[in-house]
Amino acid sequence: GLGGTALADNFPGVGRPATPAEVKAWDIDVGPDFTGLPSGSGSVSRGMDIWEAKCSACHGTFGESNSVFNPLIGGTTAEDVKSGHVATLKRTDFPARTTVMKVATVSTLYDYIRRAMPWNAPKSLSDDDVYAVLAYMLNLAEIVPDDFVLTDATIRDVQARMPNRDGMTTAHALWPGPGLPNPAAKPDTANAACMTNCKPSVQRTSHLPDHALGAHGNLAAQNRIFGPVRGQRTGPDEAA
Amino acid sequence: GLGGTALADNFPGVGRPATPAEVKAWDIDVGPDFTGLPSGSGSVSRGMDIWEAKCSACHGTFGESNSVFNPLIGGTTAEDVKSGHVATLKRTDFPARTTVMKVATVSTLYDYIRRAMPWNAPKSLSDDDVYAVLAYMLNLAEIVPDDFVLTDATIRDVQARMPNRDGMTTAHALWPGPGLPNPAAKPDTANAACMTNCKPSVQRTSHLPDHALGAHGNLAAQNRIFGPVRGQRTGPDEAA
Amino acid sequence: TRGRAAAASTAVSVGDPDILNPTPWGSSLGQPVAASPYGQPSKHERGLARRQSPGLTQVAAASVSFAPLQGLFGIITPSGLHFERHHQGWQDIDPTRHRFMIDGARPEFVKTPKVYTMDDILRLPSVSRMHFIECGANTGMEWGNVAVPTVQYTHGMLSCSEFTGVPLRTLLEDCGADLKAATYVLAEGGDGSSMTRTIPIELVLSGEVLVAYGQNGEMLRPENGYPLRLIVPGVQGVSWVKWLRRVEVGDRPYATKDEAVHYIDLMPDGQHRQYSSIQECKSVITTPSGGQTLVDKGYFTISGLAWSGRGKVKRVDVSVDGGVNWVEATLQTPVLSKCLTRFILPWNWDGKPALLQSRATDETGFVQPGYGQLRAARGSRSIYHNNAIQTWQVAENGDVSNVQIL
Amino acid sequence: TRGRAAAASTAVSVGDPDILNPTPWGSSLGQPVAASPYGQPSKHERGLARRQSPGLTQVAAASVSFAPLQGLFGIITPSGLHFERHHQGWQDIDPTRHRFMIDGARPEFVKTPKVYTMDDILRLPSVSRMHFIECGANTGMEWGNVAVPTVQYTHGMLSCSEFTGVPLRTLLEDCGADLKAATYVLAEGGDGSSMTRTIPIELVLSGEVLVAYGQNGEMLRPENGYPLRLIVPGVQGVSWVKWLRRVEVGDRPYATKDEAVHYIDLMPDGQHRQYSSIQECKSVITTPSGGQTLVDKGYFTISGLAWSGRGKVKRVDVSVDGGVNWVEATLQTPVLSKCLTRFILPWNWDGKPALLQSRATDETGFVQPGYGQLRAARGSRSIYHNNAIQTWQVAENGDVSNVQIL
Ligand code: HEC
Ligand code: HEC
Ligand SMILES: [Ca+2]
Ligand SMILES: [Ca+2]
Ligand SMILES: [Ca+2]
Ligand SMILES: [Ca+2]
Ligand SMILES: [Ca+2]
Ligand SMILES: [Ca+2]
Ligand SMILES: [Co+2]
Ligand SMILES: [Co+2]
Repeated sequence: GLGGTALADNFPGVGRPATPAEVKAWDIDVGPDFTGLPSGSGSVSRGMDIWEAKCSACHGTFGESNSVFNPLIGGTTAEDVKSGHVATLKRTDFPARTTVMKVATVSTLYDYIRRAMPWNAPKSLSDDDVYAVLAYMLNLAEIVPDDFVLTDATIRDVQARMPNRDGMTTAHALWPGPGLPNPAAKPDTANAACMTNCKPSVQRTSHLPDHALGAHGNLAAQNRIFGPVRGQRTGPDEAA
Repeated sequence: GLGGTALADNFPGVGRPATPAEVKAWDIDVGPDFTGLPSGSGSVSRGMDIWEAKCSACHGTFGESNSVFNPLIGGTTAEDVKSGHVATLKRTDFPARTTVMKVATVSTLYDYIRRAMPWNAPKSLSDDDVYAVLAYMLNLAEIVPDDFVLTDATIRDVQARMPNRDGMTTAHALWPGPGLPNPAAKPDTANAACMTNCKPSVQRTSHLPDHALGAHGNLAAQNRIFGPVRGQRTGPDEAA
Repeated sequence: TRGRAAAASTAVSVGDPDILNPTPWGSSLGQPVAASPYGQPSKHERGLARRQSPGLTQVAAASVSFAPLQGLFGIITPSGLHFERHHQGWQDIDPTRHRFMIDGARPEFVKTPKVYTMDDILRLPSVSRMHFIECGANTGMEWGNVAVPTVQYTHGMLSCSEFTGVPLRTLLEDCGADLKAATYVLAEGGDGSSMTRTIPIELVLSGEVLVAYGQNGEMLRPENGYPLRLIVPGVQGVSWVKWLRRVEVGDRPYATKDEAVHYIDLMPDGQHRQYSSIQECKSVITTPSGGQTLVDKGYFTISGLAWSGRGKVKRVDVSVDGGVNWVEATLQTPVLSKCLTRFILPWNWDGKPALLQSRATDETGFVQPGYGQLRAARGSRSIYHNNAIQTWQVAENGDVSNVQIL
Repeated sequence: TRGRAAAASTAVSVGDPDILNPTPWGSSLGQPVAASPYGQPSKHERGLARRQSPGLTQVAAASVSFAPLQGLFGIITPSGLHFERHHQGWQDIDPTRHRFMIDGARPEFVKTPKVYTMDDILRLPSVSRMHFIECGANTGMEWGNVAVPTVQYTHGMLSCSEFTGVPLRTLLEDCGADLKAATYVLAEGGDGSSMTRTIPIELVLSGEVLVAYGQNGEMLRPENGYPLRLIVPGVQGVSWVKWLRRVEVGDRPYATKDEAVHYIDLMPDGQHRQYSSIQECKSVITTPSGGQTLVDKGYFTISGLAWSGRGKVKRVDVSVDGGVNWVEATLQTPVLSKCLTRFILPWNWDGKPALLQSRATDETGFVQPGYGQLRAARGSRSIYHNNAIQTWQVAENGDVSNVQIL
């Protein structure tokens, strides 16, 4: 008959098996249990050289810079290394949150630096480079000593010293599957659809400070020039 | 209470009455029963002057030009003027269809010329200009004599001489309301959703002639450069 | 034409260099946000553009540009690719100076003729709805025989958007229109042509006819009537008056130029059908379609569009043997009234010649006709309202071409 | 600010000059068709553009541009105004060199790891669906107090499109994935950041997760992942991996940088919620909204957007008195799952101060919380997943501003 069948349950001609070399080239993820971690090693001192050549311009000499991205290092203590909880995260008077204050899994840093850093030349580091520069960062954060050599073996010990290693919870309702430990059964907020006289009075707790009105440019130029409303004039016209 | 009501059934503050002068300025439509026709007049001879100054460049000296738009005049006969049907519209060997062959209502031409012609200077003609130039066109089409003066009175006589005045039917199912005379109850085609062995054989009646393949440029450049298909190369690349 | 050898061949023993080696995009820093405050398609998509059909019209300001249906997905037409049909060119009207007027053919039809600014119109209660718009002349070049190579030119006077606007009925009521006495309204544009078309009051009363300003989330594009156009669902595009400036309430059809000289359908007996307006149920396969070449044998997904001016699409059948046998296609959701519906069907192409067709049925039970049926009823000189079943012929080399089958 | 005197006043005794005198657009010939083969908005719409929030990020290639919700209609976001969030800039990838790979964390998870070209992906069975996408950090600047002036900056990391793509499930089955053993998949981008996120297998099995190429009828825009992105309906935008190059089937979450350092929600006890992903039910009034001034007293249409990552929006209530009394708003159709829903409500503004709020309820019965309720559960330092009721205060002079109410 003419031209084939109008139904099919597989896909002849579409896609092809990946070669082992291809899978190896792209499967670079490293999990919290270190699945996918390449073998290799790097010392703090070699890491310092790499850091200063390739990282410090953006992240600062001590990983403290806030000019290109949020600080990577700072805000953790020797006590945190022991407890596995970063204490300052409880403090409302300490708004800064560095990377090392938050990250619970050292694998995350290895994985991410390897795939994405340096920002302007991602995937340019060798596996050993990543070990070295991560060793240096861990040293900056006072998680490992100056003479430390990070390897696919020693990294497991580092995990046991990550300052915020016990800082994560999955006890919430915002995961769209049952797969996590501690799945919460229910959303943590529960409003009611009250329709009349829902509260005795209206409490206005916050409004835009006057000084912030012009911080987003001239709002008149960010609205349509006709319709039910106009944008408020909050600054000079933008350049065309 | 605060700020108004959250329901309303009229629209305070929205819109305003139109003034009589405004309605007059914009209500320029002229209907088949001549509702809206302004008073005025124009002779064939004055119409010729206007035509030659403002129309013939695009439509040709005799309204026959096909270079800017389809011919306006031609293809009608004295017999059509009597019968009210343009005979050539029945002929499959006469593909050309001029404006005057089709139009049933002279009001249409008055209305349209007034609102839209000359094409590059619409609404620039006076009402009398429109009478005059329409008189000239009717004369070109041999509907009115050389000494005719078209007025809001004589236009009614012209209607009775329009070559295709009885050439329209509303007996079809493509009007989305019951309002027309002769509403057809049912669509005029009725296919059946046959699923198997629906016909003994396939009759291919037409395919794209080879010479037409390149008439629409290089189809390769009119399709996406990836996906299940490519465009066929049917001509040189277009300029970028 | 180059045939199916066009398919990229990437299977190599060690691996594909675009996997084994770093890619430029994987090993560099990209562009910042808001590099384009109003973004554009990829530079690799340049082929998909609105185009004219050479020879169709004499001048480009009274002409048509066709939407590239051969490369579109889903049902929404990107506004930048929406088909165009202008009679006197398009204008980018100053919205602060645009006015909309409602009046009556006779004083008794409208108690208070009114003028609305764009400020006013945007304050009124609005609705947002998705609808197709098709020019009555779509597929018009094909009434007699195959004339054009691709679906862009056969069916590209078709687009579909989410429109936002005020029901015309709301505005008429605001002016105190006598909706019992009224039988028709006239819609008029504010451009050079001041396009006028007669609309039956029943459509207005249904609430479906909108005085619209929004299209796909933003304002109408200038080419589509900015700042105001009439939306007349199910009815041919010419009635969706662009740059809308006025609606008049009346009690007889107006026989305007575009309903007395054009958009009239010539029948074999020499009579013209006047006020033909509804776009009857129709469909077309867009992938694969004319002028394309399949990259290879094997699995493909046939994909296309179906629509009806009378309501929802109920089903679409697809044939790969020129209409002898049919298989029901899968419809994408949502299936909306007077809106495009996307259908797909798996197809395993064995490399033999094939004849692809689609046939839509709407909720009224109306089944899209074949060319034989359509011509039996209306001849072949009608120009407008060609909703016949389209056939794409697939040759052994994978080339797809436009053919007609009875 | 200039207050409500801004309204155009056109009522004069004889008439409006823009009606009495010929308009430029009504008395001239316009532009030809295809003057823009890919069209643009009117020049009068320039104000509606994607913009950054000054001070939010340090560099524009790891930043956000916000969609101008204050001027949009309906539910479709024009692709040119779709919000942007890039971590390492955007790339315009050569689609003929782009590859998509599926493999397993362990060999037993995927029988045949495969590579697909874009030719391959576009041949497979596709679906088209409309969904919202919201960044998990949307409204993040407002957790503690009012910080930004307009809805573009409070809620503009939100967009909605018709997406077309292949269900990821179809592709996993094509590779012989063990969908019983698998519990998670990892999605990975092909840009410099090679963004990775863990997706629960349940969502994949539901058929909702798409490997998409189409957005609003055309290909994805480069800023949105051209030529391939993952669609994860109901889940925060970071999981909708752009420039998608690989999916790995596994059995444990991956704790990638953007699920171990960012997109984690800091609770008052110092613990972070990890793998928080669903965008809970939320709504916002877009007209009128912060930084705008009403043109006058009188009739207005309050209009806004509602959505839920758990399904359909069931109803939206609106208050004009700061939440003491509420009225049910009208929802526009279609109301689709995990899609924006437009609501409107008539409002007669008497010129007195008002406090406008909207409160959405989804099909699970979940009611959008107020700031008091949200902070009671999560404190005010969470950054992510702020779905509190938004308040716009209307002053006597018509100025609208951003305030917070418990
Ligand atoms: C040209 C600037 C630049 C250079 C050089 C650079 N980085 Fe970064 N780095 C960034 C930016 C910007 C980000 C945030 C990216 C994002 O938003 O996802 C970042 C993120 C990081 C992060 C994740 C922090 C977090 O909290 O998400 C780590 C770790 C990091 N960089 C390490 C390094 C290392 C190690 C090097 C050198 C080998 C390096 N960076 C070089 C700019 C830079
Ligand atoms: C610059 C070119 C140009 C000039 C000058 C011009 N026309 Fe036209 N005319 C056109 C075009 C183009 C159309 C078709 C417009 C459309 O597609 O709606 C047209 C349409 C018409 C039609 C309708 C024909 C039909 O079948 O739709 C009439 C009648 C007409 N012109 C009369 C006139 C008269 C009378 C004048 C002079 C007063 C005039 N034209 C001047 C270009 C021109
Ligand atoms: Ca192949
Ligand atoms: Ca040290
Ligand atoms: Ca007013
Ligand atoms: Ca004569
Ligand atoms: Ca009138
Ligand atoms: Ca892996
Ligand atoms: Co048309
Ligand atoms: Co985000």
